[in-house]
Amino acid sequence: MFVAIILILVAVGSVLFHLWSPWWSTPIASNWGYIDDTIDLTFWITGVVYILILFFMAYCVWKFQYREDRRADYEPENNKLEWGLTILTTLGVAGMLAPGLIVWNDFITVPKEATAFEVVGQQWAWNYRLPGKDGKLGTAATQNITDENPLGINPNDPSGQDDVLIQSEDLHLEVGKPVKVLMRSIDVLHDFYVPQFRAKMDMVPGTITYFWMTPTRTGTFDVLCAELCGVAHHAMRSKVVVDNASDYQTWLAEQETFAQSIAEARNKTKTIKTLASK
Amino acid sequence: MTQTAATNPNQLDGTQGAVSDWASDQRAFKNVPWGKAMMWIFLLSDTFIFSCFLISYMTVRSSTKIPWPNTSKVFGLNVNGVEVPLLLIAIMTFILISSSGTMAMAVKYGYERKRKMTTALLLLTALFGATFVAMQAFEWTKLIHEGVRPWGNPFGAPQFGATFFMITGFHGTHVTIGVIFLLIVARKVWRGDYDTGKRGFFTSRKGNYSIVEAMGLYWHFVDLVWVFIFAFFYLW
Amino acid sequence: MAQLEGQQHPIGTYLWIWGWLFVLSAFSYLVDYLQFQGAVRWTLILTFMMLKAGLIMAFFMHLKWERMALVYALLIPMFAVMVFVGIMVWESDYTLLSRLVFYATGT
Amino acid sequence: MADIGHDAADYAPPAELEEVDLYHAKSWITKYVFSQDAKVIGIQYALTATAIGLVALVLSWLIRLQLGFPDTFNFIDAAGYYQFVTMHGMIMVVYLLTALFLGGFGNYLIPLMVGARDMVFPYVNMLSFWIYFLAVLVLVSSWFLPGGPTGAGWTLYPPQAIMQGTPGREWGIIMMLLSLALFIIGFTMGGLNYVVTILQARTRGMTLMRMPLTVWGIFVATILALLAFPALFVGAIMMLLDRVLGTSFFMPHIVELGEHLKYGGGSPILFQHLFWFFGHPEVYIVALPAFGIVSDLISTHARKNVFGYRMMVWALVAIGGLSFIVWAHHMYVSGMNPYFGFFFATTTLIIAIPTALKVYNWVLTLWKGNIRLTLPMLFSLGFIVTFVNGGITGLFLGNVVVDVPLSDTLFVVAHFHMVMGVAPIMVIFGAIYHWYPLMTGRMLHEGMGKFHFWITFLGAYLIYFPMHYLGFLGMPRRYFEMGETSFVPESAATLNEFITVTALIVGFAQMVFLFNLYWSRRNGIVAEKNPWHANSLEWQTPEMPPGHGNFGKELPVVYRWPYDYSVPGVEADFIPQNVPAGGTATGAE
Ligand code: HEA
Ligand code: HEA
Ligand code: CUA
Ligand SMILES: [Cu+2]
Repeated sequence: MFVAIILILVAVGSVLFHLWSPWWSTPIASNWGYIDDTIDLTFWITGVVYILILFFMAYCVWKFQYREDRRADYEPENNKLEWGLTILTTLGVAGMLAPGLIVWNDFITVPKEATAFEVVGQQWAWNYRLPGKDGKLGTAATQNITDENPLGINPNDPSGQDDVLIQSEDLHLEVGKPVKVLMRSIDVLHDFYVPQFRAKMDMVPGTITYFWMTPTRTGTFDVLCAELCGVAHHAMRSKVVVDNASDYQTWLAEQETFAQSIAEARNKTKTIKTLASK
Repeated sequence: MTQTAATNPNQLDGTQGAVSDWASDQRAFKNVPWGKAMMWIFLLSDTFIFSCFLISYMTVRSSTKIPWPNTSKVFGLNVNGVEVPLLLIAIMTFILISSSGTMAMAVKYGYERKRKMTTALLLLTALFGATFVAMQAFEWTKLIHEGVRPWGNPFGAPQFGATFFMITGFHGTHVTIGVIFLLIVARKVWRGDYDTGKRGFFTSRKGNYSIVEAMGLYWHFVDLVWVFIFAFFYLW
Repeated sequence: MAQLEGQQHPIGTYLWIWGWLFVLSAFSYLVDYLQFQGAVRWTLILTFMMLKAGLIMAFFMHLKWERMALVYALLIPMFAVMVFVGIMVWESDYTLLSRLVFYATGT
Repeated sequence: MADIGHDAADYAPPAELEEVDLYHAKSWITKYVFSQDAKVIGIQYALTATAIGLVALVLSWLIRLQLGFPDTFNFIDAAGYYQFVTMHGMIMVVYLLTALFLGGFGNYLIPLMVGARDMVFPYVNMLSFWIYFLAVLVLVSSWFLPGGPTGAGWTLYPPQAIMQGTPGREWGIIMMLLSLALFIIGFTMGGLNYVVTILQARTRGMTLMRMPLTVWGIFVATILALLAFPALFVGAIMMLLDRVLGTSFFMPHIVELGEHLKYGGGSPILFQHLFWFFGHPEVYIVALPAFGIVSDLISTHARKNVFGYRMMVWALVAIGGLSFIVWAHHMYVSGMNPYFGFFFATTTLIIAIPTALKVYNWVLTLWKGNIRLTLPMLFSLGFIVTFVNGGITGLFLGNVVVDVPLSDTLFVVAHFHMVMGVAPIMVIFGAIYHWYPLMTGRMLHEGMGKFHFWITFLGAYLIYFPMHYLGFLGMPRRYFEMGETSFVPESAATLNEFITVTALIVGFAQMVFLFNLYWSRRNGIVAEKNPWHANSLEWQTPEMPPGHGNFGKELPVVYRWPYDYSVPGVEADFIPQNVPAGGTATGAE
């Protein structure tokens, strides 16, 4: 009796916790509402099964508790029942999997109009690179990294010269515009993760990874690193600001391009050198 | 420890036999002594080890942008001024195959209780094995002289040296261990331990001629792995 | 100790197989010596490899004469290896591609 | 008498085997230390695993203290925290659960349950334990070497694992890799024994389809281990070479803190594939023995046959087979080829079907049973609840697109603790309560056991159920502290405190359990023979605890499956496996 009650309490308590707890997905700010829908669907299907199983157990424990004068049934198997349950489960699985795969197909198919920008991770900071006026990112490689070119942009690639660099500052995006996020790391694995965007992906040194999304809501969101990358993994933060079109353009105009930053860095070393030689 | 299983005259064969064997009691592999069963399962596990090595090699090789060295040149030998590609490796391959042949015959003579013949063949196998290891050592020395290192080499992708030393090293270790055990088994056969049921020094258990067969399985496996290494590492 | 039968086969079989292994090894070697390239090379290498491996397993390791119970137990797990190989072929192509597309120099 | 996948009940073929050539220990040392008796080796494994498991338990308290009360304990810094997490995870999965289930229960139960005198190669079996012991020592030694143990996470992903920014990069990672390699070698020696004993050394009448599910679970798990550990072994060797010799298997060109390293061209993702080709089967390696054992516990204590035995066996085999082709579900967001998502999501969710079948059969075994709420039964019920809960959250993660927001959050942590950190641990406890009388001749104290059960079951549920919701919020795992964010509400901190306090209480309950183990050894009620009225062979030995060689002069002959409970028309509610049909007073029909 007691055990059965506890089992029921576990089931009911879990449901109540789900309904009343203040903790649930952070409000979404991207086009990936489908992901949330798939989660909800999975929740319903599995939740019902979970509750049913717990209630069934509770019933058994209550109804068939040991009595000296009773004997258990002897039923080695029941093929019909087992097959029936198998088929039902298969249907349940298919019901979750099919929508999931359709959304996944969307997730990995980047629309043509998406503009690409790049996130570069390093221990333990975030840098970003936006295509300049030509709308194209220049090539880059970790080998090219120097003090004046910390992102390793290919200095000989003309399309890279006007790329906009944002180092250790907030990234801005324009609301409603699909973006393809290209990700690159110069040292270890990191993971570009903005909870409100739902999407995330690891950044792997030696490869480029990507995902795409459309920000749907203006505001400032936290960027976290979601792949263990050393002692300061938890402190690897940044912010992404989703602007409306005009704010975005103003912000963009203020940013420095690759060519400018190189020139600036050269000037700096030159002055330091001249100062030192004096 | 006994190895005999009564053979059932109306045993089924083929797939049906497999089903009935697995459904039977006492042993799933009829007529297979414990030691041999253990060796087979170990080899299965070892296959996964070598597969993982080869898969890793394939992955690093085909995902690096730096060109892979031309193995046929790197492992070539200069014989009287003529560059013969892969010569050393070819010889090693033939030696290892020869050792497999002698091993197979050793097993046969073992079951026929021809102690002298078995011992001789086992020793011959060990000799081939040792030669193989020696040639491998020669090959390593040669490459090291040419500047090949685990972390880099003058010919191309640094993974070349890394995978080369790792895979051939691991295979060579297997051969070396095999040679040692061949010598031990040869000694036991020579002394007649498997006829008198003398107990092992460490395990204090009796052995018999199926141990020669288990030894043989191991040895053929080492040869088998070489077939794959030869194809994938040297010929690719 | 009870009678021990084990695997016994005529010596001729072993010698034949031995011979074949020599021949096949020579063929594999010739693939390189004659510098076949591309698809031909791969087909030849793999064919000779499989033939050699098959002979060793079937005759030297006695699998031909073992009961199927053992043979299946050994071969079925290889399926997992094949899946792993397949996935990794695909994966390394993908990695290489992304390296070629995005990186200016080296990796 | 129903014929369940076995032949006529009264048929026992002639013996194929001669008696095993037993090794007789001559001294105390060869009897208890360098013992070749599987039962002693099993207990040695269990004790070592428990000891190192306690270290991992203490580490989990430290983790929880930091997460519940950040900025409070200044003896925990970020480096220390990551070391705790890493060692906690690795020890729990490999050195505790794998070793305890396969090395401990496997050694103790396999020969007894299949009716063998010992493992087939006792000497190798002994080596297996000592190599495992060495592996544990090597692992522990990393605490005393410069730099301390590795803090790379139990997944040990390179490049991070071998670089400056990670604690333990001096010696910790080397020791970890060496220890794993040793563990694998040691395990292989034991594993070959378990498999060959089950395949080749069963007693007369013991067909595979008459084996208790415990043996089946351990058997399939051992095969998985023999085939999956190689991938980890290879990965460990290659990483060791990268770290020590400077090869570049997993290392592309890297700029570390402003400096170009000498590596180039390697593939970090390759390691992840190798790791998870091992890692996913590994999680079933710790789950399948639990599945097997719990089936037996439920059946025995509900006095009813396991429902759908045949399906249970096939499900075990199917889960084992499938587990080799789902590994990349741990890598959905790793940057691998994104098209793999379709394949691996499908295979992953397919695994849910045989698993679900097992769950149904467990609860259907309860149906119309005569359920004794003994401690093993209570723990079994606890197992079902937590396993179903954790399995279901696995379905979220397996469905590739749902995994995208949840991966690497506390949701994953909650998933695997529910399904692995609680469920199989429940089974271990149930199994210990069940077999303790066999091992020692005394029962464990019931009151302490009840206390232990309720605190552990309810406590663990209270720890991990709410944790899922922190994951939904988006809190990442492996975070030393959350710090300032705009999306985590204040209340989450309170929840974390609650979890920590509960974890400490649950931890305390384990001490009661350990005390019970110790206390009952001397003071427990003396167990009658076969106290649970079980059918399987381990209870039918002439002596209890079973002596050297397990069985008396002759090995038992098996006439039936182990689940003949409450057979209609038979007075006793159980018929041991070695009772012939109609052969004795309790015989059937
Ligand atoms: C014992 C260990 C164990 C077990 C059994 C499982 C079982 C499962 N696991 Fe879990 N898993 C882990 C241990 C385990 N896992 C660990 C340790 C990690 C993290 C590693 C790390 O990163 O550190 C992990 C991580 C993990 C991930 C990666 C998450 C990420 O990192 O992003 C995924 C993704 O697919 C996953 C899926 C599953 C699935 C689908 C199952 C299935 O097998 C579950 C099947 C069971 C059920 C489904 C319940 C019973 C079914 C019913 C009652 C019927 C109802 C069902 C339907 C209606 C369909 N697991
Ligand atoms: C079987 C595996 C297992 C078990 C039992 C546990 C038990 C516990 N774990 Fe652990 N944990 C892992 C496996 C396990 N864990 C893994 C793989 C990771 C990932 C590591 C990584 O990210 O790299 C992890 C990570 C992990 C984290 C995440 C850290 C982070 O990401 O920042 C946390 C945080 O709360 C945590 C807490 C706990 C707690 C409070 C307990 C317990 O204390 C819960 C309550 C206690 C019990 C249910 C009883 C346990 C009993 C024993 C340990 C046994 C003694 C044995 C005998 C007497 C026979 N664990
Ligand atoms: Cu960067 Cu974690
Ligand atoms: Cu998994």
